[in-house]
Amino acid sequence: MSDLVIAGTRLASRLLLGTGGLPRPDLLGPVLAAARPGLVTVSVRRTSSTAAGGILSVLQEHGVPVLPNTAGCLSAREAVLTAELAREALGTSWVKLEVVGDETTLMPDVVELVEAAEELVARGFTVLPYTTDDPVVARRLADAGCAAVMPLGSPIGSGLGVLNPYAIEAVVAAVDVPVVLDAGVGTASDAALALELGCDAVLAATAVTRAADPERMAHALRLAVAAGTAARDAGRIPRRATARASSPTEGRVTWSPGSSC
Amino acid sequence: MSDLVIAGTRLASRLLLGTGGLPRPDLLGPVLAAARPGLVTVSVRRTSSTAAGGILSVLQEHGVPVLPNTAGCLSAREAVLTAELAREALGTSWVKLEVVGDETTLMPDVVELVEAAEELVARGFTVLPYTTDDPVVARRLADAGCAAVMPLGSPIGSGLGVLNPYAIEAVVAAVDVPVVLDAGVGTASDAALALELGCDAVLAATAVTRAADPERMAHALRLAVAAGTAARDAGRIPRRATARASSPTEGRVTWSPGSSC
Amino acid sequence: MSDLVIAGTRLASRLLLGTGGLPRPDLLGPVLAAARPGLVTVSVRRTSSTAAGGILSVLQEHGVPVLPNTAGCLSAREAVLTAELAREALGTSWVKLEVVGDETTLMPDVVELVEAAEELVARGFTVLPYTTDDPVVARRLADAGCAAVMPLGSPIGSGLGVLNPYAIEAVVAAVDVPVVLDAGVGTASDAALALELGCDAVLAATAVTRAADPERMAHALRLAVAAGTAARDAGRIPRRATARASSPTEGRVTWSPGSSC
Amino acid sequence: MSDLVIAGTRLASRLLLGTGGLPRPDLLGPVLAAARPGLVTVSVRRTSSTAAGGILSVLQEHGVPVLPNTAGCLSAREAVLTAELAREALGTSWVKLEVVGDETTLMPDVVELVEAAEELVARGFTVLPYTTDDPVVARRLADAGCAAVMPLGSPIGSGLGVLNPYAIEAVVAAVDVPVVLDAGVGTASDAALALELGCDAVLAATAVTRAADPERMAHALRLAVAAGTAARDAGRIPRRATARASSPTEGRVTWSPGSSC
Amino acid sequence: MRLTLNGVPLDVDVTTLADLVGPLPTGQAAAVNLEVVPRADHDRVALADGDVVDVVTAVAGG
Amino acid sequence: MRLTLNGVPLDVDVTTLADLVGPLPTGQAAAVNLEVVPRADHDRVALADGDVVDVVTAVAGG
Amino acid sequence: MRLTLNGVPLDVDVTTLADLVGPLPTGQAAAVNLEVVPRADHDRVALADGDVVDVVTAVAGG
Amino acid sequence: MRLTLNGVPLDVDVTTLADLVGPLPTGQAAAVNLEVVPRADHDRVALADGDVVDVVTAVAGG
Repeated sequence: MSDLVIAGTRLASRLLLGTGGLPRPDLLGPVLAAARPGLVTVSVRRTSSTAAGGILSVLQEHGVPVLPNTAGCLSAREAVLTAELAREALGTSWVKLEVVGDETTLMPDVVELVEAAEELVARGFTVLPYTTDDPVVARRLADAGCAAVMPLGSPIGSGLGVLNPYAIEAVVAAVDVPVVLDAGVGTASDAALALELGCDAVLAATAVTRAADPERMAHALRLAVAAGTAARDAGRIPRRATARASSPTEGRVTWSPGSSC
Repeated sequence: MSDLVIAGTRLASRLLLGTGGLPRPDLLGPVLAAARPGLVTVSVRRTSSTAAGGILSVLQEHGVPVLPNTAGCLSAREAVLTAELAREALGTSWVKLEVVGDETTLMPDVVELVEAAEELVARGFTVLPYTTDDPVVARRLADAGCAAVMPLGSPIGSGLGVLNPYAIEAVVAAVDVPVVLDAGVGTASDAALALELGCDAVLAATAVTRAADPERMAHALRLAVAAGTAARDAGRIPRRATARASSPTEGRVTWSPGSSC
Repeated sequence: MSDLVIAGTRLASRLLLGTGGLPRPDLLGPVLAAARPGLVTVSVRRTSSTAAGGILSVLQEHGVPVLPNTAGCLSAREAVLTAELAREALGTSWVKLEVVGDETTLMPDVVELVEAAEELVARGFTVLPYTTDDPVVARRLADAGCAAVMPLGSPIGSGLGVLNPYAIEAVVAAVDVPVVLDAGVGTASDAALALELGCDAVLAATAVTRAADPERMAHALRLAVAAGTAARDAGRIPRRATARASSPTEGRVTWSPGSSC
Repeated sequence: MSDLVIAGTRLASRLLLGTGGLPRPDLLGPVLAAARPGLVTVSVRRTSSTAAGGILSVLQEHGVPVLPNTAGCLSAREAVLTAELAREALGTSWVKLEVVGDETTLMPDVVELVEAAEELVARGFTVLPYTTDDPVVARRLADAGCAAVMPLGSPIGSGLGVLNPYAIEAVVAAVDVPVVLDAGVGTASDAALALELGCDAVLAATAVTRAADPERMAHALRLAVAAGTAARDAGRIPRRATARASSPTEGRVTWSPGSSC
Repeated sequence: MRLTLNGVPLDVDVTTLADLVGPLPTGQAAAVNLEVVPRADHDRVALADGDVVDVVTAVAGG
Repeated sequence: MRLTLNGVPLDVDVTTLADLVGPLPTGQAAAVNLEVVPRADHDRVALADGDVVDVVTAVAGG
Repeated sequence: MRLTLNGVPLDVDVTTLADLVGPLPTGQAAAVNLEVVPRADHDRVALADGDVVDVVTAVAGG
Repeated sequence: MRLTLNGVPLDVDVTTLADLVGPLPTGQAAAVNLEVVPRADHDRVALADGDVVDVVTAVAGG
């Protein structure tokens, strides 16, 4: 697989990283070094909030492009405002668009999402929407001009992996823009599976930041994304309901059928 | 995770490789270079058979230790004979013990398997038995002195991955010797999952040799085994039925509750 | 569980039936007798089409209420027209609202679906929308005044069952109106599972009409829906990772620990 | 499907019931009335133990044949003794043979199991062994003269259902005697699935006795077994990766392609 | 008058919808130019040249 | 005579198994030294000092 | 002048947005009444009594 | 002498196993009547009429 290109920009990796949830801010540097992500998401919050800032210098130091998100927004209107704040603050028109429809499951509200995507594209943003695993919505987002679509594997922070591989494959089949599996990755095999299903990249946040050893998990996911990419390119064997011998069936030395065995 | 040690021997990798099924013998070298396996299995067959020989020099060239198998044997007696032939031919007392009980599923016959394992241990072999995902049988094999146990994820050559992760975890819990997932691996995520479930290594054959691009799949599995190992060591997040935000929930800029949003 | 009530109407069964796909029209009567469904869907088509008509008299004979659908509609506008045709033709304001967004997967277009639902509710219809397994969309539909929501288990006619049980449970938790699992049921266990996950009813079409023996499968699904309903009401045992004996552990007759056993 | 016949005896139902674990002994009668099982297992224990006795009169009252088990036995020798005690006490030569190999998972020890089965068959017992989901062991048991085989779906009392449907299908394919899914059933859909996979019957114990409402769960499982049996006989639709319309695709009334839709 | 009935061009000499489609049995409905016409209005709705008429019936489906 | 009955040491003065356990109801069985004794033999089997006797009954299980 | 800054009521004597928030470092942005004000306009945008001002910064998230 | 070599009947005039199979390269082994004969004994093991000889080699597998 050649490099991942989103909106004409070549990314250094098919692993994207969220930064929220690290137990200590000083872990971010080692995590970035281990993950070598293609993009790193940040949020924008009031300077007076308790949210940890000072993150940009660390990102710059590691040469990782920043992708602001609109996490927490409950309407298209809020998301557009947040995207505008992020563009002004960070000097990038890229945005990971999130419009949450349910504060328990943190599932996207796809109706507001499509509306926000259309508005942001019209305003010149490069929009990467966090969406459901619905291929029809994914195509709507792609048709609206989104630069990629980011379907969820399972709810944010759940670590349940890809609950519906069939749906993720349908999303991949439905759009021509890159597909980034977002949300739900819990461990390496989840990330590898996403690539094998046809996703172009994986975004992990909680899986890394809340792992017992975030740096090591960052490394694990980097390897897993590379493994999944290579496996997909290698053309896996078909699944078979019956066994197939991997050793020669002829030429064994044994008692002849007639002998007492 | 420290290096894998079986019967006191430190292996160079947690990926073991079977060699049967390559479309062209000259692919073996590149596959070994890409996989860098800790052990490579071979079969012993009559010199007059059509099975591809000349394999040893390639293995030596890549410095990979050989692990003869008893593939195709249908009884303990046959397996012991085959192991003795292999020991004489290859100068190693290590043997991957296979006793097949069903020519359709190629599932092990565990009754004959335990008997063969006991006999081979008594004859001084280092025995690595291919077995089912039954923890009680696994413990019997370990108690019989086997150096490792090799439960199947799914039938040989099926590419169905780990059909019963619960059982594999039970095998891991049941024995003190290394557990090598054998049979059923189809792609990278299967291999990573095996390590995450607690296996100490993975053996792949068909997944590599019959992939569209064996060399690339060999590389993919090497990465996947490393990814699964690192992920297991990193301590994954627990699975949760509900979502958990990865971005700060405070400090968003938005309309006040009273305003018309 | 008490009877299923939708929009104030008590239904005779938690099994709803689609009628398309029967190999012979005369099978409909026996199928209805075996299924005893609470509602039966029909489509409206031009009288000149080759679609099998004459269905209403059979439904009347079996005393089953009819639920016209808007199958095949690709936009809200088409669905509203079709619903109006159905209301006029059949004298019922109930409609199973379908707006297809993708002719390969036949997945709903949820954006058009919500729009159509709002319009039909405004026009006085009792709307039962066929939707995805997205809890946020389900809540939007309920908030729009739909009388029930009908999430898919898997694509129409696929027989893949409930691909994402987690999502179906989330839909059930998200809305106060009845939840009818629609699409994807292939066999009895799928239907029972839907009820156990909290659905209030199951709609089956292809599973019955294209089974080798539609009448028997109709009977099977009727039993399965009853089984799933009873099981849910009975309060199943929790899933446990470890075993728990179901026979007394004390009082066995055996050799004492010290004896040679 | 015709009636279930084991060892020449026609059973009244494909649901078999274990009796251990009821919160109150007086629930047994209502549970039997709701389940109408084909066989009911009991254990034999010292009269001085605290285990609840007085069970036989209830079974007789409901006309249910008794099937003594050897639950808790850890060796072939113990199991044979227990079977002999049961035969003498209950006047039946039928025995559900259990030889446990691991007190955590309560998994069978198949090596001892096969040995015990051979001995009991030689002693004239009608042997129904509780075994793993290993088709090769199942065939050994059938070859040893067992009247049925009873593979586990998942560990006793776990309620995890059928962890490896592939393996259960392999067991069904491997033997000519009836296959009874034993252990692991948690709810109705599990029981229906077992029948659909080709099992001839299901044994449930904990699923019923420890449900919040045992009587209702007994009823649910009776319906589920009937549903699964009928569904299997009905010949389910094949699983398809793509959708297939269940409503006519021709004859819809809509705007012509050229009009502004 | 030139009409389209269920997608098929037609040259007929009718005045109202009822003239064209007659009394519809239960389970059928008619639309003119993709607007449903209630049964009671069939003999009050005049057809015009170029009108598109559709008549539908309930069929097995769904 | 010193016996063990269902795991409990016992000092009793009996001759046969029947003396010790009496007539067993349906659903029960007895074993001496872990050998089952058929009901019909209970009054023919003499007990000896040190014998281990067990009496079992059917209980809910499985 | 009474303002709200990041949700907190404030009584200050300022004329422009720049007066209130000073030069913002990279990674920060300001909005007045929920309209983003480009950095270059901070000293041209006059604040009025009752205005709602927000200043945001990039933080770990997502 | 009539032998079977790798399953094929053979009429040859040899005395020892070594006569028949020659020096085996690494990776090969020989058995007579399904008993493995160590390499060092090949020239000490006499063959008899009817003996079954097998020579195996390592091949790709597993």
